[in-house]
Amino acid sequence: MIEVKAIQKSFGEHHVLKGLDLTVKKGQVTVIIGPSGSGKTTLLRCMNLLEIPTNGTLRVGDISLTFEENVQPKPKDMLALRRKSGMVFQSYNLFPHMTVLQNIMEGPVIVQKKAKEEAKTTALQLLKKVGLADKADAYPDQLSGGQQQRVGIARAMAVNPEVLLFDEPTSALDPELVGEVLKVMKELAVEGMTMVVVTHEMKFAEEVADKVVLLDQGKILEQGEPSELFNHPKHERTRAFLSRLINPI
Amino acid sequence: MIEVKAIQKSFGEHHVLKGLDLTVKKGQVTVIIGPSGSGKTTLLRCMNLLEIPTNGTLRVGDISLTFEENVQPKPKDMLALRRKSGMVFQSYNLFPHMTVLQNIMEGPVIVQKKAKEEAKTTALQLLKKVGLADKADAYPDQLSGGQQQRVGIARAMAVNPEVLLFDEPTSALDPELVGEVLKVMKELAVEGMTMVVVTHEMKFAEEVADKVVLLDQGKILEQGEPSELFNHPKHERTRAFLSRLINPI
Amino acid sequence: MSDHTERLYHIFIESFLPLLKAGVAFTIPLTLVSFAIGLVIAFVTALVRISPVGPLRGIARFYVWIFRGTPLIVQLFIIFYGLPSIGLTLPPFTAGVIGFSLSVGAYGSEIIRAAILSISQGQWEAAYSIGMTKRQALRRIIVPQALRVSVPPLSNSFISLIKDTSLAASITVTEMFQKAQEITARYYEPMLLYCEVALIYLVFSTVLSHFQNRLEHYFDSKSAKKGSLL
Amino acid sequence: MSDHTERLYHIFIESFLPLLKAGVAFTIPLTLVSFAIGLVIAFVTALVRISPVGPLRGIARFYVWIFRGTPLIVQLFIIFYGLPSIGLTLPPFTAGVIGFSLSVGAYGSEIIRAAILSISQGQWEAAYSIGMTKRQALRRIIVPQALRVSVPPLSNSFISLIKDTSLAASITVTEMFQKAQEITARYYEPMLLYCEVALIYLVFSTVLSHFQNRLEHYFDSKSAKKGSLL
Amino acid sequence: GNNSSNNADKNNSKKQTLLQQIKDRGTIKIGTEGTYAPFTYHDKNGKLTGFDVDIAKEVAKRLGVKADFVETKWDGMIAGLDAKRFDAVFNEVAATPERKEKYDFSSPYIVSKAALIVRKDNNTIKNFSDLKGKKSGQSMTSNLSKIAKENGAQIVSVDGFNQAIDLLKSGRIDATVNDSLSFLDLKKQQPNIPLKVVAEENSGSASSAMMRKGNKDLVKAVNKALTDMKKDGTYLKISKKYFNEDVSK
Ligand SMILES: Nc1ncnc2c1ncn2[C@@H]1O[C@H](COP(=O)(O)OP(=O)(O)OP(=O)(O)O)[C@@H](O)[C@H]1O
Ligand SMILES: Nc1ncnc2c1ncn2[C@@H]1O[C@H](COP(=O)(O)OP(=O)(O)OP(=O)(O)O)[C@@H](O)[C@H]1O
Ligand SMILES: [Mg+2]
Ligand SMILES: [Mg+2]
Repeated sequence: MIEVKAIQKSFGEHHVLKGLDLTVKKGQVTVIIGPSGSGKTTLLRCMNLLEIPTNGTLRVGDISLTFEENVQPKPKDMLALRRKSGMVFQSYNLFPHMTVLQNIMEGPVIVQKKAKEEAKTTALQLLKKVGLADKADAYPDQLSGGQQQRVGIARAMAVNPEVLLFDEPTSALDPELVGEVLKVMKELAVEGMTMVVVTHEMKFAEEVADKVVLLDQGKILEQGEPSELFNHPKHERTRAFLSRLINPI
Repeated sequence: MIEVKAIQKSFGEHHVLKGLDLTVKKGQVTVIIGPSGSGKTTLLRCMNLLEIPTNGTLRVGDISLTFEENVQPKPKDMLALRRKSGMVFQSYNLFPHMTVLQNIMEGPVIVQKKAKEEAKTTALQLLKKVGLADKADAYPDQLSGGQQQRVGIARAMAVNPEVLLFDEPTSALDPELVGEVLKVMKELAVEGMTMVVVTHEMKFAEEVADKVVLLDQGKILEQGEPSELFNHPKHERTRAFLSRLINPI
Repeated sequence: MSDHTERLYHIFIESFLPLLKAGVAFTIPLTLVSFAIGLVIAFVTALVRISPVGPLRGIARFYVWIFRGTPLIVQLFIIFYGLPSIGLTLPPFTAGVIGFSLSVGAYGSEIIRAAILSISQGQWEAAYSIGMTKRQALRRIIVPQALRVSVPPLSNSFISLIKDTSLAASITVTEMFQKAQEITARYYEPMLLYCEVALIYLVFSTVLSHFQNRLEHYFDSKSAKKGSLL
Repeated sequence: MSDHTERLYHIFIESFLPLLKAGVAFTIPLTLVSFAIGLVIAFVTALVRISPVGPLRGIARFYVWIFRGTPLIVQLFIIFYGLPSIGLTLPPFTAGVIGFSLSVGAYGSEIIRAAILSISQGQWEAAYSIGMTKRQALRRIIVPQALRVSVPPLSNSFISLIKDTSLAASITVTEMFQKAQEITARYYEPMLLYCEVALIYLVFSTVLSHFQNRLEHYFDSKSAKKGSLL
Repeated sequence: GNNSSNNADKNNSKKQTLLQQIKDRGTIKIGTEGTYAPFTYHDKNGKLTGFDVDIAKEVAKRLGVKADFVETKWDGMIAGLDAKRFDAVFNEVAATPERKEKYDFSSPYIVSKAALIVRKDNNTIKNFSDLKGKKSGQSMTSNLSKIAKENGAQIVSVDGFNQAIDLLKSGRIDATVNDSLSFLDLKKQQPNIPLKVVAEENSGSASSAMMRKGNKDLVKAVNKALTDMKKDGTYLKISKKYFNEDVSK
């Protein structure tokens, strides 16, 4: 589904991703963990071309692009690649001037030029799926964080992406609202959605992930099945990071 | 140290705190937990008079104030009561136009009219205590969230409050940065600081709290020692809440 | 003294209708048309200034620099008296509309540019992430939000414009202020006429500010209500 | 034609110094002094308008309403020619400063008020939580941040003011624009003189905008640098 | 320094006539536009000069005082007279019946001819009667517009002489009925200007000094000064200086 090959990304002098290879298989859930600043967000954004990699090759579905330093890829190619994936943001980023329903219909209607009626039907189905059928006409600011994030997921799914990317989708949420979002994500996984998730919810990783990837300083330090990685980490740094996460004080 | 008696608080029609009694003893750490919207923040803000209770009596140290509906307490009394406590905010709320050192010196110099030199010495000691001696001249935006929150704690302590109030001090932080803040808070507790902490960090509550209070719908549902409350909750709702927190999916 | 008062009273009454007429026939249309066109110019200029096309951006910057930096009356003068020398003779009202629109466009573009830049990066990213092009993101997501932000400063400009249209007198548009001066020239009572005309301006701006409030409420009703901030 | 060009050239050169002199002697001091005082008025008015004292707030609102709603020239007229009738005869420059300051105060108060309201509630709470009074919170925490926010819109006002000072001609101050008209009356070359004076205004506003940028950078250097937003 | 004497003015206004006040303070304050050549304008060195200015100076001399000129725009000139900021206005003001309701006027000190000015290439307008249906630029503040109106012209309202000339040059109007003396001065400045006078009318207007009502002695004194200077040839000298002819009739 996704193939990241030798991807590098620099911000000016700052070398953030230092040549990364990653394969995400269709229908699988990949969880990315790692210390703050290790490049998790940058990697995810590169997959959706919100950041343009400095070097390397990226394939999503049947579209592939190769990046070179100082060469701006064609907007058309970027758009095509980006449309293969959907993104769910840490801070939801819903459109505040639109109702929940309008938020979800925006992609199908404006980008995919679907008929309004059709888009509405799909949108309502998605809303039902994330448990918010009754909130179609609310504005984002009238919703709790957990509800907003579920709308965010529905919006991302509305354009039928082949893969969904999540950047710490629950970290801005009240602890009790985390559950409702993770539940929706788990259901998507069960239904066979391909997903890449940056998260620190270890329970979710353990139960749902097919693969856990530990990023450190712009490189993949270790990857594997969750049970393996959590219980038998190969690197000392993996162990240290995990223990800090599980036992903060 | 703090005595909250029959405190009520309404926002317009919305009755948020419905007659609360709470006693916080000197040198003790009280942790408040409860579902979102149950009134935890409101209770804490009432203790610091950022919200004025609608009814009831509040005593902090040797100052006591009684509130009545539609009677605005005297600003002087409010100020005196407020100065007994310090507040640490979820979103840090550092002053962005001042350096770390200036943030901490602001209270002593402007409010308490201390000499600048004296205030500076104390501020530097506090910075050392929270492990940020080298960041004195940085601006808040140049710090990580965990560092900002530690500055927030130092700022609150700089005015020598008799009690420190924390409103979810770590919930805006990256999971890995939570530890550094909790560590500072634990040290304060060990040194005998009186603290009231709204948090969902169960590990912290278990290890550090003298008392855990569970708020639900503007009332205290249950309170007691952490081991007792966590392991033998009296109410079904306490149990449900705790399990949702510990096992989100 | 009572004679004098009576004279003033008569002049006031006699001039009220002509003034109001001039206001309704010239001041208001000039203001509304110029502001509407000016907004479009402001908008396009703002977009050009945040676009990646270097030369266009340079032109837009130059335009804003010139039109903010020089007096409006000079701009009107050049448009009305200067352009005929290159063969372009515009009617007074048209020349006025062009001058005022360009001025509103220059000041307004700064306001709109700031408003667009104030919309969080996250909104752009969300728009891109559902596959929008830059143009779609601007049109559907960024601009509608930016407009809300720019209502108060733009209405400051608007209220200024109502009064600035009096400069049109120098290009032979007999708007309200010019009318007041004509009447003054007959009776030699400038203070009275000025106060009278000020009163009418005050009514105009009050009515128009009222629409501003309505507009703000309209936008606000389309999203969250903010709590009191103090 | 070449004769004509030469004539224009001569007039241009000859009038440059007198224009510049009038600019430096009247336009610039009038602008700077009025703006400085206007800022103070704007500031106080903004504070009153967000204060809980009802009657004062009403007065402030009334003031803003009147001074935004009526033409500046009428305000100047009343101050200079109207006040003598109640025994207050002000010198021209003083009257000008008062009129312009009050106008800047009215528009500016709206800007500053919006800026103060834009500072997050959390900053007030943090200030209160370390024991500050409302006054201390305003002075030390809120206002310094609000000032930064209001630099761009205030500088819009400032640039407008430079040119608005030409209205002072009606109250016997021979500022730059009036000087240009004097020279025009001698040579009958309005277009040339207007362009010349526009050029000088342009230089003034460019120099003064430069200070605005410096000011913004100064404020920005006191806190975080924001990344590019597009 | 046009205000240094205001206090004296106020203190004495009850007891003394204006003429006495003027004599006491030693200056007569005169309002004038300073932008209307050759009547009131600035010479090469920036000094205020012109026919009206010289007449006013001579009048002052004969009153035994100094002339203190205050320059302002036309509207300010009138308001200034009302506000007692000036004692008299010398600015080519015609004593119309409406104005006489409010002000006192001296006897006329200049009679100007009305000139019909058109572009050089215009051969259709040869006489005032040819104005019928043509666009004529007229200042509403002058009574020359009456002549144009009476001859059936379509009036375009202008600010003053200069603007009328601009409009004429740029072909926006067909003609202007204006002061023949102003046109002479214009011709002197711009000998090549493509405009010509096709007709003159002797019934041109007379201009007088304008003063506040109720100061009979001042009007009398001014009139006497005017009569005297006509008698002793001073007037003719001034008249010749600016117009090379006697403009008193
Ligand atoms: N737009 C940018 N310009 C410059 N540097 C950037 C930019 N975005 C990210 N960086 C830098 O790249 C590094 C990696 O950032 P990234 O956000 O990918 O980390 P992360 O692993 O997601 O961290 P976190 O857990 O805090 O979200 C950081 O040092 C960050 O400062
Ligand atoms: N200023 C206010 N005006 C009106 N309602 C308010 C205000 N502040 C809080 N509330 C309401 O009071 C209730 C309790 O809010 P509070 O913030 O105290 O809850 P909380 O327990 O801190 O929740 P959370 O865990 O989400 O922080 C909520 O229903 C909230 O909407
Ligand atoms: Mg990240
Ligand atoms: Mg809370």
